[in-house]
Amino acid sequence: MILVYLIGILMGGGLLALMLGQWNKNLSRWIALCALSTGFIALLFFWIDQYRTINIHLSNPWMIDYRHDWIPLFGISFHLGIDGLSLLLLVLTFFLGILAVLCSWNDVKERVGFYYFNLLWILAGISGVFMAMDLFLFYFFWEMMLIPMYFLIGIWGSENRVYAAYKFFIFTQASGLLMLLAIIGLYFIHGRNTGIYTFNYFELLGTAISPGIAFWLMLGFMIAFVVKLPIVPFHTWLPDAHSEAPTAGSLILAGLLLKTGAYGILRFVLPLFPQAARELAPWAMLFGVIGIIYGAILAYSQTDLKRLVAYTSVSHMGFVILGIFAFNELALQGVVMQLVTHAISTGALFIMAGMLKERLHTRDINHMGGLWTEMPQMGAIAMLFAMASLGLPGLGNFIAEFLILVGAFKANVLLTIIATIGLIFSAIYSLRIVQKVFLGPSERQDPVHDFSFREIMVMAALTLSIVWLGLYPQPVINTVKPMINKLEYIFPIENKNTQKENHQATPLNAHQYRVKKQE
Amino acid sequence: MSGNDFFALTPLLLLAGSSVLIMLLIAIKLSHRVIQLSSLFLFAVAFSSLFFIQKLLPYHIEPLLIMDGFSVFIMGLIIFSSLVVNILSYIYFEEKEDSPKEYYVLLFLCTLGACVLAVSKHFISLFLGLEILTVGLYALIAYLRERHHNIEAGIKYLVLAAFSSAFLLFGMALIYLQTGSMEFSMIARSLTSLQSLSPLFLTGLGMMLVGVGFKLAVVPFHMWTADVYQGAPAPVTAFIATASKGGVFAVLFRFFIMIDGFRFKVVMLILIGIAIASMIIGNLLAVQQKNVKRILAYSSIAHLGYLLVAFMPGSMMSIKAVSFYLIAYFMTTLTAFGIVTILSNKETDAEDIESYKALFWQHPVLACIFSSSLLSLAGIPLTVGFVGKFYILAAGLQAGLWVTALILVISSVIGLYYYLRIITIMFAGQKSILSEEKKANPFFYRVSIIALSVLTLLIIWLGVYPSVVISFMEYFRLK
Amino acid sequence: MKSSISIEMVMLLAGLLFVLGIAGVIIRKNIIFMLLSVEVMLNASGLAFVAAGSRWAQPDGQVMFIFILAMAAAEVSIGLALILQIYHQHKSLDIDKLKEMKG
Amino acid sequence: MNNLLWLVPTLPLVSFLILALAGKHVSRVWVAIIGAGSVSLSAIITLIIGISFLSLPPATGNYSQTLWTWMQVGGFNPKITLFLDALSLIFVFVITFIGALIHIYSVGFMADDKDYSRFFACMNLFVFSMLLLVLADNLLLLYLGWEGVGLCSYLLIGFWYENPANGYAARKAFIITRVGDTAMAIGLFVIFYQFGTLVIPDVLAKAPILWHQGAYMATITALLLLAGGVGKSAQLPLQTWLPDAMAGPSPVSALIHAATMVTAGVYLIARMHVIFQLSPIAQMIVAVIGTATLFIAGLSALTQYDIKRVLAYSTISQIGYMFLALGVGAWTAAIFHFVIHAFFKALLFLAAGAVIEALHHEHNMFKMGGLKNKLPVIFWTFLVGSASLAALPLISAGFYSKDQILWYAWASQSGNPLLWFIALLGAFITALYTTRMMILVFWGEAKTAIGHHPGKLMTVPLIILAFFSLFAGFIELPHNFGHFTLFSNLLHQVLPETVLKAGINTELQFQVLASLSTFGGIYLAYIFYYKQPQRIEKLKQSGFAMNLYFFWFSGWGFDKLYNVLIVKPIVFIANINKNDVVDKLYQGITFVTIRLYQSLSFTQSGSLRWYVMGLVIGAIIILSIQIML
Amino acid sequence: MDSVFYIAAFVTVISTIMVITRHNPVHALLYLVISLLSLSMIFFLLGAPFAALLEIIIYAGAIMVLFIFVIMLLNLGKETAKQEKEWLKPKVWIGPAILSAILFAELFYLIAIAHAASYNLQTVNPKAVALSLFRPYLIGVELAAMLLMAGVVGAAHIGQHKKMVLHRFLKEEDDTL
Repeated sequence: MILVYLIGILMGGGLLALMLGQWNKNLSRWIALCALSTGFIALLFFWIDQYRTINIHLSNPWMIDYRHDWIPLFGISFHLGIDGLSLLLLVLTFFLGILAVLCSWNDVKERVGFYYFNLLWILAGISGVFMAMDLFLFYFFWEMMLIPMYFLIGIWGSENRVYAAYKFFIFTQASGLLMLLAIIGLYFIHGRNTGIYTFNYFELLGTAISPGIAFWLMLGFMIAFVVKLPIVPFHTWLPDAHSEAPTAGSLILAGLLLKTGAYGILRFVLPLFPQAARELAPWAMLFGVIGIIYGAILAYSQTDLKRLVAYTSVSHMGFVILGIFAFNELALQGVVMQLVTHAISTGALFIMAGMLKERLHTRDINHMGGLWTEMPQMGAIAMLFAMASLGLPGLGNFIAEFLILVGAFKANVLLTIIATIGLIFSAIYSLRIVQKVFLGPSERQDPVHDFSFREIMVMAALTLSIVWLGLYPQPVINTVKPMINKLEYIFPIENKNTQKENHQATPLNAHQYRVKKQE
Repeated sequence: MSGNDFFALTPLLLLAGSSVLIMLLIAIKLSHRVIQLSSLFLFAVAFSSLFFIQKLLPYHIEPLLIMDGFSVFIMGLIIFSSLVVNILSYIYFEEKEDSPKEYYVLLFLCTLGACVLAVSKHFISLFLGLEILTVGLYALIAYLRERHHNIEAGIKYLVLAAFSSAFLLFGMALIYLQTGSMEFSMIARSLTSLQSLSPLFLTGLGMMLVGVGFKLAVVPFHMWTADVYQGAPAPVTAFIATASKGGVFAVLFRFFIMIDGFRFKVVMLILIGIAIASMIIGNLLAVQQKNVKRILAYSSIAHLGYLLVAFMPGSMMSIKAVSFYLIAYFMTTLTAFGIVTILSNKETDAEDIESYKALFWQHPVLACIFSSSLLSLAGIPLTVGFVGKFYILAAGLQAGLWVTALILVISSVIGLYYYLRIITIMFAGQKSILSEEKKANPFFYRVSIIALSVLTLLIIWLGVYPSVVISFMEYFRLK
Repeated sequence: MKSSISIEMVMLLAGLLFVLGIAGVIIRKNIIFMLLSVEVMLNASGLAFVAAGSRWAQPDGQVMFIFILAMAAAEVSIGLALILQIYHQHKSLDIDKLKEMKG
Repeated sequence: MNNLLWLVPTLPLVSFLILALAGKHVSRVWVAIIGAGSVSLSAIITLIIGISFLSLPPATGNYSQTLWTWMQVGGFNPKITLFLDALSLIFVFVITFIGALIHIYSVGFMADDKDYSRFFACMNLFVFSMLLLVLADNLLLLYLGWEGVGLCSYLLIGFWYENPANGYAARKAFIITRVGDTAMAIGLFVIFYQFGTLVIPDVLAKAPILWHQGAYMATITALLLLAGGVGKSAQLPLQTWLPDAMAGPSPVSALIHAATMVTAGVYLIARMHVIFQLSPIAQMIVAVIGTATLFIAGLSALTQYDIKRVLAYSTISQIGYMFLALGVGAWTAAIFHFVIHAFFKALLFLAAGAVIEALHHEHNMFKMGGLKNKLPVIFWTFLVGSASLAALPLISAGFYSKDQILWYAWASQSGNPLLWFIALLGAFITALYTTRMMILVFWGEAKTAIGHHPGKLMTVPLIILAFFSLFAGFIELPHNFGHFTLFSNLLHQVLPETVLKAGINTELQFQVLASLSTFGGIYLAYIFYYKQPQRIEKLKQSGFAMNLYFFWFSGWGFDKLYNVLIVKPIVFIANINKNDVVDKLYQGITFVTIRLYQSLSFTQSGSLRWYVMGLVIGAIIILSIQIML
Repeated sequence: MDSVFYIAAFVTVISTIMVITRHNPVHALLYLVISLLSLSMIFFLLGAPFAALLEIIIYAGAIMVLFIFVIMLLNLGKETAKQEKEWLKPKVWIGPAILSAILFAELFYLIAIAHAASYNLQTVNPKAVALSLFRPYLIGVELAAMLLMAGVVGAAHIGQHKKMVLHRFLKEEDDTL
């Protein structure tokens, strides 16, 4: 039941913020903040209590499950359930949500109620995506998180926000509709095989589909997730959306919306179409590597700070795809780490870009320079997160990238070597950010104030989490281990050094996924 | 004409009777307000009469009419939409015309025509229903004689409608010649006897498709739509977009179900061609359109294309899909045109897209209603439009129409663009401080807003929890 | 008065009249001529119906013809009323003057 | 005693955290105390551990202390464990001892700099990561230290950030070392998949079993590790960053770019010597790289006018000697030369720093001169350092370490005469540029006035270092000097003996040849720069000499080569593709849609006749479909 | 008997072509009346005497008269003829003519291949028509009434036009007709 409360808090909080928004501005801010923090604390307690019993039942990754009929005629049910991966991403959603609210505290002046309404409903949509265990419900939340984000970019963005909002909405909506076709196709094939027509994820898992159709259905799903997780040919919406979105918007966009793409692949594409996924693997890895190199080169040439950071996240997401389609435990753990650490490091960079825009009223790095003298604290933090984004060991991103590369090395040596060369490019663009913005001669006359207390709190939270993940990532790895073992179970190609006995990838039927009734 | 016949025909009789009653009221020079309220009351009575005849169904009134679940459902929809049009038309005509009396008579007659279409199972009743509807519409379209292009739209509609009715008649004559009877069931019986499709029947069917195609404004015959929608008064446009298309689609559906036209590959090919063409061209025509009425016209062409996609499989699923989509389409189009009606004032209709600038900050309620209806037209979740589109895709994919489903998706993405354009313009700009101009009659203004907000709540509620209507739909089996 | 006219010939005549009506509507610029041509087309379909009725020796064809007449009458009355209005407003019946709504 | 081990790296880390977080609010005195104090404390602890290690050597030959498991993913579970054996003891000793001295020196040197706390924070972070590098027991932790050191060198080279040139030099250093690190990372992957673990002892134990001598995989792994080393130690292909790294303050150059960081490559190769031994080809490549680098760097040093760049090229050249020693299998000689070189190069840099500060930041040697009697302490310590650098026979420590390398270059199993001859030539050139530097800086008439004399804090470390540069050589005497080889006995616990060629004649001739080349170099420099300066003028006229001069001055044109080969193309591609050619694809789609819209809206011409014709065309299409099918 | 049918058919076709091609609306109208008469002749031959009579009375009688009435009201005569003359140049009507020719060819082909056999036609006397009109199709008749009512109400409303009484500054309308 906690799951429904989580979404309920967010939606309710949003509505309340909208209602009270007209009367006084900062009331809606506080509502948003306490809605998010209660959700966050509840999740933390849940995580801690789950963590104790994590390795007892390694075989069943599902922690909690809530099901209620919605449209029985179609077999659609309001079915929420989380396992290690979803729990982790939920904690991340609420954490970044709190930061988003904090960093747009006095940044938004007009229509504040509607702003927080949109913010909270995006988060509700995202947490819904992470929890949905019914394909229809998944699609429902997948679309639901678009509209508020469209409004957020469209109303509170900067110069050509309208164009960016259009591009964002149409890209995701078009690919989402293709996914809807794939979902309905799967629904009917399952119905024809087994006679029961349902959208329930667990029943659909075992559907036997002929390879030809399975490939097309898998492509239908993949297109939606590949556009969301920007892979090179479909990434052009990201830089526009980021450079025009307000700070909180681009924080959520980079931190969470990109993760829904990766989550979708891990949750739906791999388990539902194992054979087709294996066929697609070499291509996907190739596109991942192209993404890494292309994103890095483009990041190098940008002058708009937010566009630059957007291209860096395109490059980092290239690693994610590389890791997912390497199909071994190391790479998948690396992927999950990358999702979490990328969210934190790119989120921090975006917050700082927002702060710089608020202080200098420009995003063009050619007009910045020598800010270290006036803002040493921000300089130091920016240096730390630039180092994180280039994968300095001791910070979270290194663990993620190293695991991905080690895992991918076994699957495809050549691509991994090119990906490692990508690390050099990441060093080039990260150092360029620090050099252009903070170092060099300062030609500014008007004084610029350094961090306020609120900003220090935000930055401290982010720094602590990135360093903690860098030095002791074990809690994250353990939380996701059952889920990854389950995936391993599907893809047991001859990985020598894993102790588990190899056996043929038989399709899993419903009872193997025994759903543990929690309440 | 036994007692039961009369009882079964109460809705039609009520509509005909009330048109005559309204004429009497006009004769004794009553005010516009009284006439409007009485017509509202009579519509409500007709709508409730539908519930009384439930127990009689399915009832055959040989040889012309058939009252079964599906026809009652369609009649309910048509009367509901004319009721909403009636509510909206008061403020529209109160400002533009000193005393618009004949309007309500014609509105009753058109509703009668559409209902006759819904219940007909014979060529004669089909033809008569269609003609009452069309002739009534001639006058309604050209109602505001001097004002902005009404006459031009009227003459265009008249010539084209007569032209297409001639086609329809010629087609019917050919089919009558081939099969020897004008009743759908008899035609079906004679068809089963001969295996291959005789060319005469095929040409007849083709010619009928031209006539029906014109009324449904599907692609090859869609060119009149934009001009008539723009020219006609806003409530009349709402009526054309919903009731007239609904009635014609119902009779086409009944005709194809009875003669099981789905097995003729040629006809199906033509229908698929029409559906795909109208989906793509309908959406493309509206991409950079500056006039809101014309955008809604082109989007209604596209929506008919979607409806045809669900129509083609002809399976049980497609009946449910068509019915649900009709509900969704009716409600959303009524709301959209309702907003256009409310926003138009004495001189100009709210046609130009610029007149919607910063609407969100001046009239937040109206803007919310309009954006929810636009999102429902676009098929975004949380709205009934999405569930309708999902239903259609399900029906289409069940019959394996993969290509049409893909084109549906692509064209609805193009559609997304111009719906979003309107929403963006509503959000752009600042809260202008120009004074709120006093509405001529605040009471009716508020009534229409309440009506529209009820419709919007329905859109959202059905979007989130559609199973109550879907189970209700089980009840309307088509024989 | 038995006569063995083959129905085919009558239908061809109806088709020809129908097509002439269509040609009339397309070619002529004056609205009155358009209405006239539409009347011709309706007449052609009336003929087709009567021919079909006589082929099956059923009165349905003529019943349908009567209803076509009714429809034609109603349509012409409104058409002419519109023509009066157009003439009153535009002082000419040329259809190409009524082109304001486009795009 | 090994539970004290974790204190050694944590002290600099703690002081880094204090200075970084609270740097602003702490007075300069306290900053100096925390900064220099922490490194000195860890030096003292190292001494204690060293003494206990030497007095009663532990059974397994190493102290090991596991702090926590870094991560545990399937078969891959690296732990944070500190591992001290003879090799890392020497390195830790050098890092902490010289580090402490340099910290004390920089307390004086950086006294008037406004970013005082930031400087000490970065220096402490550097010491911490270098210690982590040498104390790591698994390659991942080593990699962490490896990158940490790279980061600190970036921070410290770009310390004076106002001048963009420093920023550029810092980025150049980081990126070039990053190229090496990437190669090393790939090496790590190969090792992980070959042996299933990254713990160094296990890898070295399994390597001979899994690979036969000269195995293909062994060569690849060795070359990858070598690439990593080459990047960090500024050897041949990736050496262009070190001369530019002189943009940082002098203590930084002393600590990072002379004593410790640049020798990380040497440590790595020494630590993974089993793999190199398994592939003779790789070992030969190491030697060749070493020799080529020492020759090129030597000649470039000859033509520099900036005192710090001379020392930078000389460092590259001396590390070239160490690589040569490693290449020919003289493991202990390389480490011995590393220790000695650390002392005298740190001394030279610190002294050069003092000279520059005294002459109001004047770097050009031709503008100095006549400092012999003005700055006596600096002069004498500088003289001792250069003597050791030029390997003055018998008295300077440099002679003993370099002579050993020259001897093994010929005598060792895989040594050959060509390598030896080039090394000898290198020694001659070293002597040449060292003397040139001495004469230009200290002799001749004074061109710029003295600013202020270096304080006590700066001169004491110089004197200590001068003492070691002279007497440190005696712990490892050549065979024919009384067989006193204390240093290599210690190292032979970890590194293998050097196998000599059979029937080799006595070492004496080689020592005589080496001293002859040193004296020749000194004499030639004395003639050219002191006795007859007009000879140089004559040289300047001949075109060929000037071309050669500029060629050597620009570091044999490597900078230009990389610029043209790599930097220009990438920057060009990036700039032309600034707004993302893939976007054109989507702009194309919108263009097509709008073009379609315009053509379709043209059909809505508004004329009724056109609509009727549309209707008729529709009818025709339907009927023709029916006819055709 | 067939010869009578062919003559009537020929007269109908020629007069319909004349309707389309004449410039003067009155001439066109008269030709249309002729074609209606010949059509009623064909009806008679087809054994539908009631339809033939209706054709003459209602169609030729009422609707055509209505047309003439409107033409006279607007006295369109001469200048519409002139206007139509310079409009109907070959360049204009060739395209539509070809279109309708194609349509006719298709219709002709489709009807011709049906080769329906010729049947001996019985006449359907008016009594049978009246019986079927008022027994099975009674509702149809009532709906036709509704249809005519719609026509009347519509025509009445649209026909009303306000005569502009133009005061210098006050535009005031009064309701006539």
